[in-house]
Amino acid sequence: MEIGISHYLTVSAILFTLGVFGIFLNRKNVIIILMSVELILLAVNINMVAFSSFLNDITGQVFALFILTVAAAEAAIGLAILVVFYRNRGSIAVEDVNMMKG
Amino acid sequence: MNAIIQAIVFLPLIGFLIAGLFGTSIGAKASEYVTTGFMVIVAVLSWFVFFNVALGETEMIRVTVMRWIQSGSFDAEWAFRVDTLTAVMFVVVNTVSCLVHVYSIGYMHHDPNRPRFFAYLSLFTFAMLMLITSDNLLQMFFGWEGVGLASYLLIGFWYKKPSANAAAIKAFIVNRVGDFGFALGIFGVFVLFGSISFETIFATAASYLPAEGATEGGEAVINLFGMHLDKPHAVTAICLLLFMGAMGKSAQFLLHTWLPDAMEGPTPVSALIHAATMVTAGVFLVARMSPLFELTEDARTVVVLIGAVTAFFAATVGLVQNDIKRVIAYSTCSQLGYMFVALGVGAYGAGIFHLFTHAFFKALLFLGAGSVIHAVDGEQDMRFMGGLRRHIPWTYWMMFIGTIALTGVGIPGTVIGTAGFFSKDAIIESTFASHSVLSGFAFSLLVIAALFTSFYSWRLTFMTFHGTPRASHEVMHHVHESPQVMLVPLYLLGAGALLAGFLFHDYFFGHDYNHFWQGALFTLPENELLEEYHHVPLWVKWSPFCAMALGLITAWYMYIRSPETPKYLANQHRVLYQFLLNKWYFDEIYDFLFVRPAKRLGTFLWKEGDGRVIDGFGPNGIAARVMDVTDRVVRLQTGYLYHYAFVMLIGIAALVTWMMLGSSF
Amino acid sequence: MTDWPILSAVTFLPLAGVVVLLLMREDSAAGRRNILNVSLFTTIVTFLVSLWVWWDFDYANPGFQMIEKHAWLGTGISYHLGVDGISVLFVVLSAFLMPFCVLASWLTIEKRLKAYMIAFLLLEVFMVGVFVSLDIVLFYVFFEAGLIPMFIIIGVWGGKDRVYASYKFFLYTLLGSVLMLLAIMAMYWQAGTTDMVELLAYNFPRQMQTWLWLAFFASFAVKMPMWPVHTWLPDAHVQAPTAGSVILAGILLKLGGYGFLRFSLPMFPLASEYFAPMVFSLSIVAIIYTSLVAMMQSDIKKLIAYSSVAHMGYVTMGIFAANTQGVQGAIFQMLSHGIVSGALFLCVGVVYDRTHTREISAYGGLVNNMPKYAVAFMVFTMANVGLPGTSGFVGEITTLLGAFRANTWVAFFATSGVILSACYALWLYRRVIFGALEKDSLKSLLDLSGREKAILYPLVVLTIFFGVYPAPVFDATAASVDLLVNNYTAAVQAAQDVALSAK
Amino acid sequence: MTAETFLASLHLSTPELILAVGAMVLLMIGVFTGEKSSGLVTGLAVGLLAVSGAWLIWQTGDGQAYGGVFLSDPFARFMKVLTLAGSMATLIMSAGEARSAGIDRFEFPVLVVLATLGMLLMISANDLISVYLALELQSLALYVVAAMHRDNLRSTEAGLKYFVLGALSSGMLLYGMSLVYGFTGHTGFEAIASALSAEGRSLGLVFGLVFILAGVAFKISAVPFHMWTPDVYEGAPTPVTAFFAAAPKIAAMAMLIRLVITPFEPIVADWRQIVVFISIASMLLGAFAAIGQRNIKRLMAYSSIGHMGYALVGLASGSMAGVRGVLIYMLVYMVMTLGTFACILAMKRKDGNHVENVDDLAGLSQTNPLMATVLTVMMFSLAGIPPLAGFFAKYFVFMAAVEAQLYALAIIGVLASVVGAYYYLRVIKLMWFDEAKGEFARPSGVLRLVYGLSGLFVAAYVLIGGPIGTAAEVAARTFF
Amino acid sequence: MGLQALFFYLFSFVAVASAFMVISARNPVYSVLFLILTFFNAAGLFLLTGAEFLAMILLVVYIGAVAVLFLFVVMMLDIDFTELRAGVLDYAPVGALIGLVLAAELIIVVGGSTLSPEIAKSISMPIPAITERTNTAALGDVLYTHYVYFFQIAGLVLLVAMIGAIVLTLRHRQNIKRQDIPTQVARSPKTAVEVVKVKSGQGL
Repeated sequence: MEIGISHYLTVSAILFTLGVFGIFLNRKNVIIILMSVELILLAVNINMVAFSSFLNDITGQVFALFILTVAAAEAAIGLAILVVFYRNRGSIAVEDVNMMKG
Repeated sequence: MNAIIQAIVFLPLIGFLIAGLFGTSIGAKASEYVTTGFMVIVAVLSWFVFFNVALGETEMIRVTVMRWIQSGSFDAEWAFRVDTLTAVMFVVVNTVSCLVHVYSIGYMHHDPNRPRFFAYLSLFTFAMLMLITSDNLLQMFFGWEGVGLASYLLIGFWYKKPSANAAAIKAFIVNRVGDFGFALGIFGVFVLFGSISFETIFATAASYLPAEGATEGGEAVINLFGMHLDKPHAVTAICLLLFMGAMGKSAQFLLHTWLPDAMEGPTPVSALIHAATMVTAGVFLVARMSPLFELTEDARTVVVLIGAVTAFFAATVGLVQNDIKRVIAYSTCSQLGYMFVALGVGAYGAGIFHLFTHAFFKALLFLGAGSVIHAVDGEQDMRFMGGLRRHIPWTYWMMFIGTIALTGVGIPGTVIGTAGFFSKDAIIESTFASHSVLSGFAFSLLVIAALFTSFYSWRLTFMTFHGTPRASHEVMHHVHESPQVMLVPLYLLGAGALLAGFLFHDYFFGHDYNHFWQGALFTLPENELLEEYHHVPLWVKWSPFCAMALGLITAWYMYIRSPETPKYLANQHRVLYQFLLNKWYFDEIYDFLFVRPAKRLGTFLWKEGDGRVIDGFGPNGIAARVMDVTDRVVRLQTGYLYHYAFVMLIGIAALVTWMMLGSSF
Repeated sequence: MTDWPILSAVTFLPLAGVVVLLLMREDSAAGRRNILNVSLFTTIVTFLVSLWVWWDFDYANPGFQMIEKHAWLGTGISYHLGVDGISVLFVVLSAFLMPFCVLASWLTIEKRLKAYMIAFLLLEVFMVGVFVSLDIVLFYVFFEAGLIPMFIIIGVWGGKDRVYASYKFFLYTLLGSVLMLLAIMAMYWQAGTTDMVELLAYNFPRQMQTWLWLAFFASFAVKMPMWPVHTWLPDAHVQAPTAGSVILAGILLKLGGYGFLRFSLPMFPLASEYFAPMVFSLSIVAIIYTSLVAMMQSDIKKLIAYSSVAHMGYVTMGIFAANTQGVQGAIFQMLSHGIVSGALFLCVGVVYDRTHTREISAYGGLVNNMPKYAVAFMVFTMANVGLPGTSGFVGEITTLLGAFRANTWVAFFATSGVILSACYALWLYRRVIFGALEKDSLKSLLDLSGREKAILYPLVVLTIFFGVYPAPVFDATAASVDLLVNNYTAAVQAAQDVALSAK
Repeated sequence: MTAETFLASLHLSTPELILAVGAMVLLMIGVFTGEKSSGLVTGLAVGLLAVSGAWLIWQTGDGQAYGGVFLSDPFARFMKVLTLAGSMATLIMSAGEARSAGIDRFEFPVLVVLATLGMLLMISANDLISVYLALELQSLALYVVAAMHRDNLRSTEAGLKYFVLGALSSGMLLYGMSLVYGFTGHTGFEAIASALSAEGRSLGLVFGLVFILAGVAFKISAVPFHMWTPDVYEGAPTPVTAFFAAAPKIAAMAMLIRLVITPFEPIVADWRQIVVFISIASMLLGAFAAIGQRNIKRLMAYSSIGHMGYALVGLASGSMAGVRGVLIYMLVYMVMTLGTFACILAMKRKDGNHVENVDDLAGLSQTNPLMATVLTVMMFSLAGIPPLAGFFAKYFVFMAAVEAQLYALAIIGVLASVVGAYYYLRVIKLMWFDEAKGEFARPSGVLRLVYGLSGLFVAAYVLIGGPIGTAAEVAARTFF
Repeated sequence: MGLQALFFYLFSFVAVASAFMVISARNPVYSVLFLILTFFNAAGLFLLTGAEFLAMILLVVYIGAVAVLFLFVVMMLDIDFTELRAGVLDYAPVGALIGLVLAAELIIVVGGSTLSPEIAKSISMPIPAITERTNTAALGDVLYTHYVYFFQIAGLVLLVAMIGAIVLTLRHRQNIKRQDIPTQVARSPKTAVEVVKVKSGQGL
């Protein structure tokens, strides 16, 4: 059986879903939620690269490259905010993040 | 002539405005004199018109004043139409009104609100004149309701008395019930004839005559309450609607309940409005619409029925009443029934004639009663009177004249008789002679009613003036004859009560009929009642006389000879007595059937309908539901991050699923 | 004929007053007086200009007159003004009632007088605007804008439950109107214009007419208000300050009837014909139901408010009778009701100012010390009852006649309202005015002051004048109503012919 | 890419360049002047935005730049001017309130300028990659400013929530982009469109569309991707909230319009369903949820959710009239939002404490009639009552919906607006009907200027609406 | 089944498995480590498709920087992990259901679709043959020319990230002695040294 685009897409879909699933499975820990987001981005990148390869179009790889770049920046900001929040609150439990509701 | 007619109609209005607007500033005296002065002028002018139009050669006069409601083909103008019928009414209304004005100067002497009283009287007169001079149905309706207003105001004149207020409202509302039919009748007339002007109606009425030989069918000309009526039936329906108005105003059976209560008003008012003039408006209406009523046998049968029943019913109730004014009021009611019977059988002249004579003697009786009440310091209950004859002889004699006029004392077959004798006998005889299906029935009721009339009239006289005084000593001490200003009107009316029948009999319902009426009362060629009623059997001619005599004797026996008998009879026939005393329980029945259900329904619709259902399911209910939704939606916003993410993912999952399912179909 | 924009002038003149008021201060007695004077002056001038409009109006011309048209907002909507026989008198009525409102508020508004007057002047702009607009969007703008000042007026200067009442008023009417807005848009896309003159000439497809009619009905029925969407009115009336009630009853309610006449009947004749039985039924229910409810009220204003609903029932009935008498009667009834119910609320205001209660049971025997008041109140009560000789009668009888021509049962039931109206009105009058003066709180009441006389007497005169000589109104409306009714009949007839030939 | 085309590209993107370079200069100034420089930098940033806007209006022409990934067209210019105006207004307003809001640092204006730059790039983006990068540029800056008041728990919590959910949404956006790229082979908008028309619709691509729309919907806070909005609005420092409410919404909406109209034009039936769905959901939720709010910023959050729903009504029609409607709507919405937030910023007690409760407005009409009047005008306008601007905004979008025969959408929309009117009325009720509980300090001149001007705009839209409508029409014609 | 397929299944299985562990591990430190493992295998998948440069970047940037940053933060924030794990499964059923539905749909639709050959023909930026240009060079060719605009924006994004990180986390703590070089350099003997004459027997 030849490994086709659909295999890659399936893997990426599974990763994407795992990322999604991780968000509400880990309802207490913001860091794992951030990691789940990283998983989602990884799934996207797999998609991009796979498409790029199978279309023989480099745009996908360029896109993936930028995604990586931005994801890094995003991670930096995210962790910074997390740190600030932790300083104020002394916790990163997601359940504690509910000063505001309604 | 135009100017005279305008003067007749508008002088009372001016009087009203002067007394009403400036009454407080010019003072009571001035108000009295101005209004009364105007009325004297008007009365004199009325007689002038009467002589000119009714007795003279002048044709019908039409005076256009100005435009009123004009919408599309509907055109109602302010205009006066003076023919004999109007002229007769002129005389009746203005004479009585004038005398009542004069009388009131004395009667109301102590009342602080005299300017208002005289203003109301003049207002009433004006409205009544608008009614009788109207050239179209709508203007008549104006006068019709105008007199209703004046009646309302005058009944409630002593506004501090709750009973007076209640009576005033009752009068207005019961009248409105009649007006309801009247208004529908007007609409029907407009739809049928394309106009509400008498001129047009009368001109086209003939074409509504049932075609010779054709019994049923014919093209439907109006869809009235789901019934597709052909021309004759349409006329019948409309006449019935109009008659409903007449019933209300003339206090006929079923709509009579207001009239006895209306006696809460000052007595001159009762004399003017509730005896002589306003209540006869219904009679006037039917007479005025005689070109239509003459076409419809069916409607007239109803008129006869109602009239006869009213005559009988009111007379029965009158038998046992103790309030002096109420007795006369029921008598009025009963006499109006006579008039309607006359109209119903086709003897319009007789009906109007009775109206004419009745005005004199009934006004006389009321004013006399007023004089009595004046004398005994406001007491109206006859059980606390008696033996007044010696104290107030002039009043007594005037009342006596009124009574014999009312009971119709006279010798049949001769020209000797009081006013009531001529007119009432004419009615009874015409009824017998008529071809109405109800003629026998009506005749018997009328004769019985005549008997009762005689009984209660004499009962009134005996209880009030004869026997021993039953009033307290103090009251008796103060009893005094009324001043001349009150007595003079009584004299004049007394003269009328004695002579009106004799003088005018030939004009109204005799040899000079056609010359007198000049077509103001319409009769079909087939209607030969005018001739026929002379040829009734002798016993018929004598029957009213016998009834009158029998009533007199019974009354004499029960109230002079053996005063215990009434009490004994009352105890013996307790149910019947109570039934009559409580006026056949009409007030109670109406209260039960209409007033209380209306109030209950009103409250129910308000609290339940508006409150619970409409607001409950409408605005308030929706607001509450919105709040529920809001609560739920707001609770979604828990503040927890993962819930938020969860919602987003549910959203995306839902959208993806939707698109997938949507694509697969 | 003038070539200056007289309709714009009459519409926006009050804005000048607003500007002046904005510059004034109300913290002194003199300041208050100035504010009142400016307001009164503005409203009177506006009224005079509106009279000029009437004077300039050509009775013989059934179409629109004094047209002003300019492009507006650059998107198909135009600033298009004009009046015809149906609208011109409403302009006059609106302008006419305003000075009375100012006078009625002379002493009674103690707080925030300036804002109050500004609200009223703005209200006047919007109300007059409704009647003169010939662009349907412009119409809607004015129609809805009126809610804002009225909301504020009820809410700020109203009674105890003013918040509930103002919300109910606002949201209820808004709810009705938004559907109309959608209908307006649909009409635009169908006909390609928002110009009423063109829309009047446009034939909407039958199916569409039904929907459009319903949408417009939603708005106008609430505004009228027709049963069963009337419940906002008693609340609003009871809570509103006197002048607010006057405007509410006098003019705002008329917007619904005007809308029916301007849109429903001429633009959707087939739907109007189709729905006429429903409107008749609702009108009858309104007349009888609300009359019965009115009878049982214990609050004077509420009673009058319910009676307004009943009277508006005659209007809707007359309009959808769709014959000359019905429509002209409806217009007259609206004008007359504007004067009479306005006057009745002013009457209530007179005693409310003295005793600060509207409970009927708190009154009784006022005639003893307030005879002049009693007379004025009597005239308006009688006009409310529809006594001939008052303006109330003319409208009632003509609408009933129109209804009778359309359907006798309708007239039958509606006429029975005549009896009921007598019941509640006279009973009210009796309880308030008649009787002995027993309550201590009432004994010291003074009769009408000069200002109150200036308010009530002209209305008395007008009530009677129009009852006796309604010709000015009928003349002004005749041509336009004829055109309306003829077009309507022709459209219905044409549709029937088509249906017949299709068989 | 030749030198000429490159120069032309630079010319077309001059406003963006001004911002980019300017931001860095400001950063330098800030760094070297130290903590005290925030006022100066704010002023300069406002100037920068103004210059950029001026250039945009008078200098920039139409055309594509950088190989077609950047577009300058009337639509973009219209939206950019709006965005710049929004940013400028919020910066100006924040100037006085920065200290009490805890954002009195020179980085704030710099980040605002950078975020604005991101927005301009979003508006001009004509390629999926441009969209993504521009969006991230904007978002990252916004995450930071939301948490800017770093000692404040609510501010940091807002930042955290915004960030986490934002990252999730951009993940979804990207996933969608990857699918779209895969199934069309292109990232450029026109190329996608032509590939779509050539190949037809495939379900995978529709999935991509769904994910992309979800990502963008997050940015305009449309239901069900709105959950962050109330919390972030409430938690973020008020000037930041004002900023959030105005400029980013416009940019995101512009991006959304361009996205659905240009590349996905061939599958209009698909995206219309989604837009209709989120539009209805937003309108309803915005209306219902706002009723329960006590905090005025939160109220405004739900209000903005609802308003995005209304704007989407216009987009759902997919017609010229619809886009015009959205443009007008966004313009009016921005003015109303700015005006309202100016008033909210002015809710400062005499002791200098800001208050945020709706109830604190009680009796404002007596203590500060001008502000009360403006806020009343704003509220009525937000509720869509004529003759205020908000009505016309709604009018144009619903007009488009009716044209497209989306009757159900239109009916639900107007009904939701009635429900929505309820809570706007509550604010008015508090200001007018209730008695004053306390007085606010006299608002700063800047705030008075902003709310005065926006009040004037909203009230006088009937007079000035003509040119605005024309401009919006010109902008909308870009696509048709 | 060729070698490529073998590696594909290997990498994918490990990637998926470790991704699962990321979200289900009890200790965040494990999660980070599993995340790293996932990235490693993803890099392997990249290699299989010929995206060599990206595979390397994934290792260098992601594992080298981002993942380590995560690790750093996890360690730095002294978190009571046992407490954080409590009640994990409350929402799991619903979440799992939705996750499964989503996964099923994605796999069926996305995984089940094939690319139309027409699309492959119309692409705008074909990858040069590996024999002519290495993957890295090919990327470089377009990145600095055709995609320079994106490159610049990416730079700005990183700038924002930098400013953001600094603005949020940099604190000038009070009461901490810092080295202030200009002050030190500017010290002169006059300011640094004070000559005090001390009288004997008295002290200072």
